[in-house]
Amino acid sequence: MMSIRRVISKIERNYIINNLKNEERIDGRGLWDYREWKIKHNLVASAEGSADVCLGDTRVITGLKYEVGEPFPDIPDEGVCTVMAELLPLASPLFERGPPDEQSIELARVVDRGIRHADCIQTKKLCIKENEAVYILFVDIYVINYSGNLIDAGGISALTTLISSHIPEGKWVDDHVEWTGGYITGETIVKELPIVLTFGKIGDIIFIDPSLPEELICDGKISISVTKDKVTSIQKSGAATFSIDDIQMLNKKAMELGNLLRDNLNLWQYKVNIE
Amino acid sequence: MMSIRRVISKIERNYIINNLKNEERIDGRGLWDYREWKIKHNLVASAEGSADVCLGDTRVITGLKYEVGEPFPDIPDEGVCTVMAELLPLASPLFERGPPDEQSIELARVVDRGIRHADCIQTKKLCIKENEAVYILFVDIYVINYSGNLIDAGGISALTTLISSHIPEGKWVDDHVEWTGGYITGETIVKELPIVLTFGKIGDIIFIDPSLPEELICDGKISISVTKDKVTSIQKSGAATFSIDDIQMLNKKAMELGNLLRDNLNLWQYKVNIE
Amino acid sequence: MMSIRRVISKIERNYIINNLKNEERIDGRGLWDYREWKIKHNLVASAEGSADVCLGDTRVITGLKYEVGEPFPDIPDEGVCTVMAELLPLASPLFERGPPDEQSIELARVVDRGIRHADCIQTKKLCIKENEAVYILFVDIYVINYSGNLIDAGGISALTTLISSHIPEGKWVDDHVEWTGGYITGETIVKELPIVLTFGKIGDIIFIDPSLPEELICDGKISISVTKDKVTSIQKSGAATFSIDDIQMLNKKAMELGNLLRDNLNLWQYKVNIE
Amino acid sequence: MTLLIKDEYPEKLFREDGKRLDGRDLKELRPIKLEVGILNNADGSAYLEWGNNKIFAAVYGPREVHPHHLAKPDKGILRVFYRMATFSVFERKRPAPGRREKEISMIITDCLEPVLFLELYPGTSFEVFIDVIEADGGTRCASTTVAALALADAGIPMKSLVSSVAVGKIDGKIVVDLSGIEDKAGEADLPCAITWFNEEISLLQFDGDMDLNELDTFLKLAKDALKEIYEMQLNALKSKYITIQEKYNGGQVKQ
Amino acid sequence: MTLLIKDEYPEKLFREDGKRLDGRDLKELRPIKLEVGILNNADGSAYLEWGNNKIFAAVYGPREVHPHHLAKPDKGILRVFYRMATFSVFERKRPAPGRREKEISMIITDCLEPVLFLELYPGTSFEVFIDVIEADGGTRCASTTVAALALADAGIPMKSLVSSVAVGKIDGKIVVDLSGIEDKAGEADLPCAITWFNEEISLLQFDGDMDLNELDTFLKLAKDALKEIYEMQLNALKSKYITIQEKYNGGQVKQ
Amino acid sequence: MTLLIKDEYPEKLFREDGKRLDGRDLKELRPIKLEVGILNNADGSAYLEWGNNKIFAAVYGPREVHPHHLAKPDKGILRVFYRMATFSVFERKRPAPGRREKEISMIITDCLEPVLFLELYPGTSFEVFIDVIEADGGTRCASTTVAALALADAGIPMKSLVSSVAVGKIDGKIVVDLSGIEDKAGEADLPCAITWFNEEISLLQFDGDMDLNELDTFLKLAKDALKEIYEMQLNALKSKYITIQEKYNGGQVKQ
Repeated sequence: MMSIRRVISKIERNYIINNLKNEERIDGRGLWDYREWKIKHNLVASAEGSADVCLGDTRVITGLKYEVGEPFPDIPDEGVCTVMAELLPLASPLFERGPPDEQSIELARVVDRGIRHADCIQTKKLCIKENEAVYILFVDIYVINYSGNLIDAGGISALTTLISSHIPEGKWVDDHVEWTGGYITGETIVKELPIVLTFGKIGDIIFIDPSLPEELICDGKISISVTKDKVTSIQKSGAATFSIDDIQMLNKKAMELGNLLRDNLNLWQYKVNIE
Repeated sequence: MMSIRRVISKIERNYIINNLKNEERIDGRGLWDYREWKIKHNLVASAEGSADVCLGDTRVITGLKYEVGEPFPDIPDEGVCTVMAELLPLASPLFERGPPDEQSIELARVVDRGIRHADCIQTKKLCIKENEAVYILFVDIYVINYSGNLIDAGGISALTTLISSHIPEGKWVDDHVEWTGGYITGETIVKELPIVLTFGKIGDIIFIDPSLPEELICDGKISISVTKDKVTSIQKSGAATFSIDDIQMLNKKAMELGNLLRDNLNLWQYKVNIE
Repeated sequence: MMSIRRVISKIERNYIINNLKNEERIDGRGLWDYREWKIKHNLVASAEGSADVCLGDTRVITGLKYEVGEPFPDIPDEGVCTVMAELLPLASPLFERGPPDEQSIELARVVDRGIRHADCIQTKKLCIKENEAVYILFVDIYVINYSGNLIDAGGISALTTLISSHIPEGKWVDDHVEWTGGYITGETIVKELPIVLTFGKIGDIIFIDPSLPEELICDGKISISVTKDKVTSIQKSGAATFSIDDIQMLNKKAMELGNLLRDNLNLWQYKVNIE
Repeated sequence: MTLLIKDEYPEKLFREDGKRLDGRDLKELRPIKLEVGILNNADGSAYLEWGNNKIFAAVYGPREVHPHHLAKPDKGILRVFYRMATFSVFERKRPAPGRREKEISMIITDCLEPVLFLELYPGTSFEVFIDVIEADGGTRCASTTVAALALADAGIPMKSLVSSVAVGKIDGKIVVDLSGIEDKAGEADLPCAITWFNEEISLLQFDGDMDLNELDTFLKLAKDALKEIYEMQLNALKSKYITIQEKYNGGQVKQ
Repeated sequence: MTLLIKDEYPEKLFREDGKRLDGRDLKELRPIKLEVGILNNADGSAYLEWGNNKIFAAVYGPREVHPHHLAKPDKGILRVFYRMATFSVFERKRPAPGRREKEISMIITDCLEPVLFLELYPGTSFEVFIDVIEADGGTRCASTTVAALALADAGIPMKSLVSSVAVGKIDGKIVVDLSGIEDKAGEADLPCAITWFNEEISLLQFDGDMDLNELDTFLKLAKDALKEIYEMQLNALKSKYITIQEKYNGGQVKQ
Repeated sequence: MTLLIKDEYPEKLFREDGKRLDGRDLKELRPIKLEVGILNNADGSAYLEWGNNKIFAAVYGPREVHPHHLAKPDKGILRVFYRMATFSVFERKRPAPGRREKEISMIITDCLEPVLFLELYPGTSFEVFIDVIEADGGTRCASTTVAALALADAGIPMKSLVSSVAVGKIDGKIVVDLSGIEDKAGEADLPCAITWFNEEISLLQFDGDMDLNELDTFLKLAKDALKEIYEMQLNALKSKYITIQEKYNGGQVKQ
């Protein structure tokens, strides 16, 4: 285990940077390579959808719960999906107990926005009866082990959870909801598969999927969510700045690598069939 | 006043332990003797039931309030009773201001469970109209002076409060509650009288009703709630361990001493008669 | 800028006190003079009433929002008006972030009570339908720059906000509120114009409208709300004591100076006309 | 025992014989019972019953300040924590302390501070905990009165005691010591407190609608009532010392 | 996959063949899977599946105490933080830790502390984080069992392991290791834990309605089940060391 | 004065003459008014009106860090607290700061930090308080712009100013500086900020649905608008110094 308690030493820092200058990473990856992905789905029986996602040593478990509630008045025929994230203190000595801090808020928001603006969730399919009853989905992300790049792991985790979801189907009878015995599954709920990709910047060098030591010394990051042919969300964080050329290059890179990752992970394999 | 601000000194500690080895207590009691009980009932006119209970220098005031609310869907014909406890900073320099800490949560929970599982409160009598309206009782315990063994004092205090209770009687008319002008009293609400008895353990010695200095040095405690012939609740706390033989002995002891205390205190005398 | 970070020095303190003994203030005012008032109204388009009030360097911005809700059961035909105050950390190095502290609670309460007990707000005009729907007004006071005497500035600010208010008019149709397209304005809502006046006491000397250095060294304050011929609220704060004669004198002074200020400020000019 | 089911107020606050609903005359105080030294963990304590008000007060100090940053290098600080039990009022109060409790705590702090010599205790705090078990009008006055006794019981040097009472107007008449019902159904309420060392007012609040003459009358009436309360406080302190004295003699029997 | 839409309980908890609903005999444990050392940031960690319970435990320590004032000059402190994921139960749990989670944290602390030598670590803390990903009856026992493994994995000196299980009564029969449904629909539940160094009970809770004989039977049954669990814990620790050993040999290949 | 009773959006965001609803051309900014040095307690301050946005910013620092444990031994820290008044939006905002406010605070912190020399101020903090009195689309950009001015007004060494604006797409057309209505009813929104010392992007957020070419156009448009804003910021700073200069000369009249 690499100690993440001490401040990364100057020597280590220089080692990382020198490697990057040669377009190499300390774990042997190239600048545009992800660490290994491992995905398990539907592992939590009490959730209506779940995923256990590892990206290298980063591990995130996500579950979905639902409630039936009244729709917002301005979108009377659409359900709602909210994303919450918690950085469990179990996952790293860097995480503290207590109410959600900036880092967990950022994780939840970036994942949420990646999903929300990408025509990913068919919110109209989450309507039971206009003006009366819609599904409210809670996608809750728990970080189990922290080893850098929570956002990309969280994004895949949330998406897998939604794809694996299976929510009891309700219909509106008289003035209340009755259960049909059937299920609404991820196949119905999810349309687009937006991928969020995070790039780190150290000095002038930009690279994908920062590992923990890279993340601890990087000047800033940028997360870009992409569908097949569109960028749906961008979020810069940290004290780095990016030239406009860099941003254009990264948008292109995100699209390219996003399509590659979408193909490789083949997330639709995690949908659940209920007879 | 015994100073409870300083850590109990080694000398004092040894004095307590040496006495216990001779089956004596520093206040002259035997191992299985309670301190003196003093009970006043129905002292708070703004409460629908109240008790002021002293156990030695420990003093606890409890009051009952009620609301009318909807029943839980899975028990549509039963009312609800909740227990809250607050360790007032006025009661001891050991108590701090702020939200309920572990000790007050434990006090409330142990008293609550003692009552809940003993067929003590006739929750069906707290139903005004099935599915529509039930009484919600709040039994709120305030510690006024802390001198050890809050749980047993809290238990008797809660029980006396319930016995002394007098709640306006409602009936269901059309679609709302109307007051009949009568009262539902403790006689109707309370059936069994469960007694909670707390034993301390210091080294190998076990004794009932720890006084403050005993409580401060004891390795652990065990609280046992009993009705006439049944054990209804057990809670071990603190870092002591108990042999299975000890536990069997204590269950028996609790039953025996519980019956004795129930007879001596004669709590039914505190019921309220309203014409 | 006078530094309010350091404790006011002995020398400065003596300077202030010696001036006061000669019935003079360090800023050249007499004992019973206010600093200059500047008032802007209706500056916030998102609010249904607003005011930007300066009293010397003290600056307070207040806005009004409304909701429609159910009336309290004991006043089924009256609306509700609540006052909140926040001392923004931007306004002074003396203000800390976090939940409302004692000073902001006091500001809100004193302003609120000044309004509430003076027949100022015509709460019956805030009723849309008895037992069903009333307006709930939120008068929220933000301190933008703190230079002493927030209460008087807050009072004028709240009053100007109410006078400038314009709330969509609702009527009860069948079982819900419909908007008529008209507005209820301050002219309808506000009747009396209560003025709150705050006096500081340093040693034996009493004076109106403490500036910041005076407020920081004063022993105590007294705030008196007055209508044309009545005292409607008094609040003493701080560790000063006042003789009964002082209080009688101050009540008279408040009435006198309150009438003067009411005339000078001519707050009705800030009402809003909507065709 | 009378139990109101709704928190309703009577239409009239005077009986046909001109007395108040609880049988009192205009200037008559409710029955007051004071005890000092009743809690043995505190450095000082007192208990009060005033009409149906039932209030405990305890004092701890001088002691270390928590949290530290509140400590002042040049003087001690006084902190008052006024709390009401959930069952002390008609509608169950929420357990967490509310704004009203914080405000009253501050007012009582301001009222008691003038009688203490805080400059003698730099870096420390005195904490006064006031717990209202039953509330029936005038709790802030009753709390101030009982807290002053608890401070005295703690042996803390004081310039004088503090006494407190409310005067008010009900059905157009000025009365002393409003009960809970009178407070809620009346027109005006003026709680005040006096620091006896200088005979000045150290707590003053008023909500109502009063002209200057009426307010003058209020203050005069208040002063008379405050004197009565002061006597009771002194008696409570004396009887404690008499009790102690008796106990002490009891220890030295038959010399 | 079965999904209950309402959180309903069956009327009978035994099948016609006398087995429990999940096919178990009266004294049969649910399947248990234990792994140690699965989280690489923690000083020690373990993962457990017990029936449908899925629980992670991680240990950090000895380390500095935050906040400082909790530190004790004469001994280390043990802090346990038991938390449930929002989706670990049928009705979504609110994200913030509730009273129940705090209570269970305290109970597990009391249960584990006897096996540690805290007096050797003055001024420091051991923190045990327990996160329940899925809950299915007996989470406090399962949590205790997995937390003890995480402590052992951290290499912290211990007097012995701790094992925990619940015994209960359902449909009038005494059974071992209540499942979630049995816990909710049954009559009584007695979670307990044993510290093996002295073979004494270090966690004991009970809610139900039991006479003395029945309780004795409970405790005897519990002891047998605890022995089974202890074996599994020892095996989990052994297989980790076997794995490490293999890895190490792997590093020294073909010498 | 127009008052919407519901927070409704128009169907079309362009007028028949091709102008935007508020009469602007595609690339036209709303009216912007900037003032510096308007709050005399702060070390630096600025006020902005941008369309209907009304925002105050104040800077305190370098000063001691509260709470202490946030201080860093090797550099100063920048803390930004973005808050909205309850009445700044159509539906009354709850008084306590929400998640959105915390998130925007963090984003502005990240955006401003690159222009500061924090390594020169170890152990201290700069605190920027941003209070939105009225919000009308683009508050994070407007807040960044006004906060940069407040930092400059405080005389804190900076590598350059920071300017910020949003570009977006409404009814299929790319426009500069979205108003509140355009933001809510439009298709895409890209707030960004530039640090002029290196002409790089220090704030970038985007939500929408855009192909790569469109995004390039966005960024180009943004850069032009940012230049305009930069000029206004420089003028605001100049006019303050002109004012000071005039005041100073005023003190030395007729030499």
